[in-house]
Amino acid sequence: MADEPKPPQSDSPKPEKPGGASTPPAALKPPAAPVTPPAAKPAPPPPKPPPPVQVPLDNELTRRYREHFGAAILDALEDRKQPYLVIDVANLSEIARYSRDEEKFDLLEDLTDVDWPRREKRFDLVAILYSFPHNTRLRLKMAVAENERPASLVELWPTSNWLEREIFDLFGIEFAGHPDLKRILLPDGWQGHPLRKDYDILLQDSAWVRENLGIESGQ
Amino acid sequence: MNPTVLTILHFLQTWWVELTCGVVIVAVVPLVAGYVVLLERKLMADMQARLGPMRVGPHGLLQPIADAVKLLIKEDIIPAESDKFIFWLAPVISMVAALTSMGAVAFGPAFQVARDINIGILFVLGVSSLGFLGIILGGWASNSHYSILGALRSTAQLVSYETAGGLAIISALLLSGTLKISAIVQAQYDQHAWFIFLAPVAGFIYLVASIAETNRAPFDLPEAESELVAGYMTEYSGFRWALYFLGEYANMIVVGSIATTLFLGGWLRPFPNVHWLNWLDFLPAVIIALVGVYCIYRAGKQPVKVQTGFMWAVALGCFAVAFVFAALWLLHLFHRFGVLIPLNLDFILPGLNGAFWFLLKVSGYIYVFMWLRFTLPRYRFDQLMHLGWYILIPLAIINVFAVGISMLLEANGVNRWIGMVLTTVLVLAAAVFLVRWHDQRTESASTASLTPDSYAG
Amino acid sequence: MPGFAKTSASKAVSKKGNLGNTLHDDALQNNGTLLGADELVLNMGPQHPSTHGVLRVKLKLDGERVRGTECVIGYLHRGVEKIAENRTYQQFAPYVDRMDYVAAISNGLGYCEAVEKLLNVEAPPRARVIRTILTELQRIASHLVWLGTHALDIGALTPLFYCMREREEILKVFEKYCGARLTTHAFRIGGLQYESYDGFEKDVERFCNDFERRIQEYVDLLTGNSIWIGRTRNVGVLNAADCIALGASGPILRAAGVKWDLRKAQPYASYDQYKFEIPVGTNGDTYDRYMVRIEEMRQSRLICLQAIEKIPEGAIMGKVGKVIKPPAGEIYHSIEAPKGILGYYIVSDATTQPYRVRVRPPSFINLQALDKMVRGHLVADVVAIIGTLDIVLGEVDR
Amino acid sequence: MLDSVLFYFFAGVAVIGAALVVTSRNAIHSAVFLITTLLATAGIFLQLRAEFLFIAQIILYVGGIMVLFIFVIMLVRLDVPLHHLRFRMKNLVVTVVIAVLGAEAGAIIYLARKLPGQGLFIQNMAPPDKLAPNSEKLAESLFSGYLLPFEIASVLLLVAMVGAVVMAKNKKRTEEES
Repeated sequence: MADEPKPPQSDSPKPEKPGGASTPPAALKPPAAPVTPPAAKPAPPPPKPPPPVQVPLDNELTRRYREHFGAAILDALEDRKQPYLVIDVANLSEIARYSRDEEKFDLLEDLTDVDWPRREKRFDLVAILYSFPHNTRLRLKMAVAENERPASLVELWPTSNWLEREIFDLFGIEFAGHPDLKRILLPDGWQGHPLRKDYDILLQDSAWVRENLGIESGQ
Repeated sequence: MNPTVLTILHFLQTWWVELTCGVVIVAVVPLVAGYVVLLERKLMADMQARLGPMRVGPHGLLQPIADAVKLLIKEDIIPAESDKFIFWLAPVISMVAALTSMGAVAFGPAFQVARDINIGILFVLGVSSLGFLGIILGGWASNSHYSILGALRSTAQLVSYETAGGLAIISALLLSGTLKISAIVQAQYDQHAWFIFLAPVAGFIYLVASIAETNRAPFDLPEAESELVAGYMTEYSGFRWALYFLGEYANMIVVGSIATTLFLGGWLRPFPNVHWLNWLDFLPAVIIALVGVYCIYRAGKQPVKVQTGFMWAVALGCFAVAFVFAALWLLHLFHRFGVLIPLNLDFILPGLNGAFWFLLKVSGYIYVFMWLRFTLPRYRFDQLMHLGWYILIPLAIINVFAVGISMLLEANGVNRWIGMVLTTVLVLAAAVFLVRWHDQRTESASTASLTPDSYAG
Repeated sequence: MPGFAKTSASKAVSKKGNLGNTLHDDALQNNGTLLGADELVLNMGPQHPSTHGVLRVKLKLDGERVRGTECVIGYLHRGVEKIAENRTYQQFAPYVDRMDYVAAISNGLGYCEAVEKLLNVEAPPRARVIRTILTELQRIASHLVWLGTHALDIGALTPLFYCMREREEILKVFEKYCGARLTTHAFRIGGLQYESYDGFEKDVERFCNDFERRIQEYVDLLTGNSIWIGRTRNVGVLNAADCIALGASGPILRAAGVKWDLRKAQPYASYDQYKFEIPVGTNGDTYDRYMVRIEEMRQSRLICLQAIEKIPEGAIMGKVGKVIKPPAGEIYHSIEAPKGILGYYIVSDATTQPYRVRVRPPSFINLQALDKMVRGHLVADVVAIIGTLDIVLGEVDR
Repeated sequence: MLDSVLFYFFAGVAVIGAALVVTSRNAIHSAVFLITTLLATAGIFLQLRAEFLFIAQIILYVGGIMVLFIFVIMLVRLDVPLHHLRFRMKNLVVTVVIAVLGAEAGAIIYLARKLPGQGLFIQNMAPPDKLAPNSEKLAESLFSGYLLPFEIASVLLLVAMVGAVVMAKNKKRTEEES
């Protein structure tokens, strides 16, 4: 535990800048971070080339992770000076345990999800870890298919209990080994998962609303 | 004349004071309770940097009436699954008990319903404690978890604190040697001291116990709104709720009266035996007249005509009352100058004066209640029980012994005040010891992460 | 008298389930004993005076002792994260004010800074200092609301009104600055929309000078009060390890003895320019959390005083276009909101609307610690512990 | 006249209340009727100018014991087990009890018929306002003439109280151990 505040420093760890100036073309990006938006919004060509926002990362930390987990670390990237690892969801619990115990990322700051419906594995599960001793953050990012059941992190971090319930509620990802996986923000009998991209903002479970609230529409 | 009418007239002639007092208690106490509520809200507002009720009447003076009307015309809701008979009965019990117990309270040397009742103080205590039946039954009949928890807390609290309060009263009774209310006051006159000075610890214990018995903060757990919504009153509304409420405030007046009678010298004015302070007898008239003068002073500053008129009315009322109070003095003056007025008011006027002092002391006592309520946070239930059983009850028992010892010392020729100070110091030392011991106990209990059972005892 | 007979007879037939029955039938079925211990399930909320909004807690009680809890939340769920995906970056900014509505400015700061990071721009120094001042005032206001309601929950009526009196002064400053008091939308992406008004520094300074005395009033009323100590010491203890495991942050974490504050650890706005202390507790109980928050108000006051001394001149808006279209990518930015770590995870797909906005709400995550904190305590402590968590249901449910 | 009106009122309330206590099915209602009966009895005591008995009745029975009764009834549902415990020979037992009680009452009335001013009709009742206040006398007799029985009774109660506390403590301890 950080007894003393770390001296002020910038928001991210000090990873070595990638030595080569060779910025990879956007097309080479891993599937985890597609640059072409799946939504049907063709990005108009920007006036000047956008800054290279995602660059491969190769520092001590990522090397250690690669050493330990080899192929399970699919990629290590840095986006706006914030590092993240793209990992295989099958190895989630081992990597999380290693992060907590060996790398001292002792706080699971957040666990959330992003929906990319056009992708083969449509969900990006994102765990944001913070290390009190090193005052650094690390994101673990993993692609999850619609019927895949990632391992629950409740054993490691009790805080992920409600976070996983929220993801289950709003995205419909089931976590294997969660003690009490049920809806948290929406009522128990609700149909659908609102934060999926195919759930329109005007859509709602009208049957539920009619039945339980006695009104035609909640809008 | 018809013999029946004669009998009735004779009856009225003998009992008119008692009857008037009874009518006053039944008719006026609810109104007084309403104004006690207004006063409480005003005091609370003053302590909390705001104004309080200002809308109904000048400075909200008609607020209690508006509240009463609102409560009367409110829909009367009886929960579907409740026990309707008990639900109906419970608030009535509370109210009736509080008002009946007032019957034996002496509001001055002349004003008392049950005047020569030999066990007056016991009657007041016993009957006022019947009000708890209303609380328990009401909590049970509402068929709601909050209500029943409130009722359970209330019962446990009553059982605990009546013991301590009763033992504190015994200290005062030892000093007075009688249970008759007028005799208790007379004893304080004869002994040249209010009993609060002869048994200060007992007075303090009674203060704490009476706050707990009337469910006032910081002991207002049966109706703690942040925990149990409204406790036993949760399911009550409208006039039934008002009955509970009035019962509660009437109870405050009752415990204030008991404390005044036992510890604060009843209707005696300050220093009743010191003759050069006899001018204090005119103080009631002067004070009331001053209130009237203040009303006139404020009347000019009222923004609305109606309010100015109201202030004038209040002022005139004050002057009228002051005149009645001053009548004794004026009568004496007239006597001195040879004007004889064929009115024998010697009986009534000391009574009025006494009633003034009595009510002043009761108000002071209730003011302390309110002051504590706005200042202190609320106890937790186990802390309340611990305070009652581990500290107050042992202390009250010790205090009974101490008062007895000081009386023995006095009987054996030791100066009374020396004996009193000695025993009080001993009792206070015992109190310090008890508090220390209890603190250590709870400390060790909480480190063992198992706090003792809250209903222990 | 005849009424008695009638009612009792009809009652004998019609009375089925009064409370006693419902309580004790279970016991009879379970262990067949008359005096068997039963568990009572008490439903607190969503309409309850001290759940601070529409929180519903199911308490499993043994007597008055809590054996377990379950929080039911979502009554105020408005789908803020979904709304974000259908608004432009600027359009979404007012929505964040509606999450933690007693600390709207902090929410706005977090969001604006996150989007600025996503755009790779920085607000100019003047804007950052003014942001800091307003955010610290907001922290004081938020803590004042907490203190007042927490004290009220524990039965002290009066501090609430004193706290509201001081908060009023802060809200007046907000109103003068941006016209709104509660949901202010005070900041814009890239800086500020409004210059500080004339006399802004003077107002803040006057408030800060008065405030030291005011804090002393609360301290006099509560800190040494033995009932207050009795109600809060050793109540709802959460040690440092539990805090971190449960993700509890902010004053809760600091009360457990962890000297950690994002304003120091990873400074944002202009916090690196000011000197202030991080107050910490030792036991992690309710009393420590109270002390930490009181001290935080003092420190916030010091920050404000330092900041108004030198507000740099210059522009208040950075180089941000009318249309905000961040390059594709993602950002996570978190600030130290009054209630704990407030994080924004924003994914951009290079359009004018965010692809995904995730808010890490401190109240939501802190609330999760409730179960751990109340077990074994009494019902009255549940109220105290909900109060000490300082939750805002608008943020819990979003 | 007023005295007999009051007496018959109190006595009637007491009898009706007592009847309702045994006939009402709901334990809480029984308790309420019992309170009514006790209060009516207290009223009779007061009429007899036994003011200490009157207040003792109110404080101890109504204010103390009945509050505890209701407390227990609220916590422990008595109706349910009582239905199970209905015993078979109740008619026989009831008949025997009524017969014995009736015989006793008859015998008392018969034996008292010769005493002056007693018996079925009350004659020569002492004028109530002539009776001296008797709380002091009660205290005197309790603390002088009947001191030993009084002390024995109080010690007995103390033992009972200690016993109850010990039993409760033991139960708690075994629960904690298990």
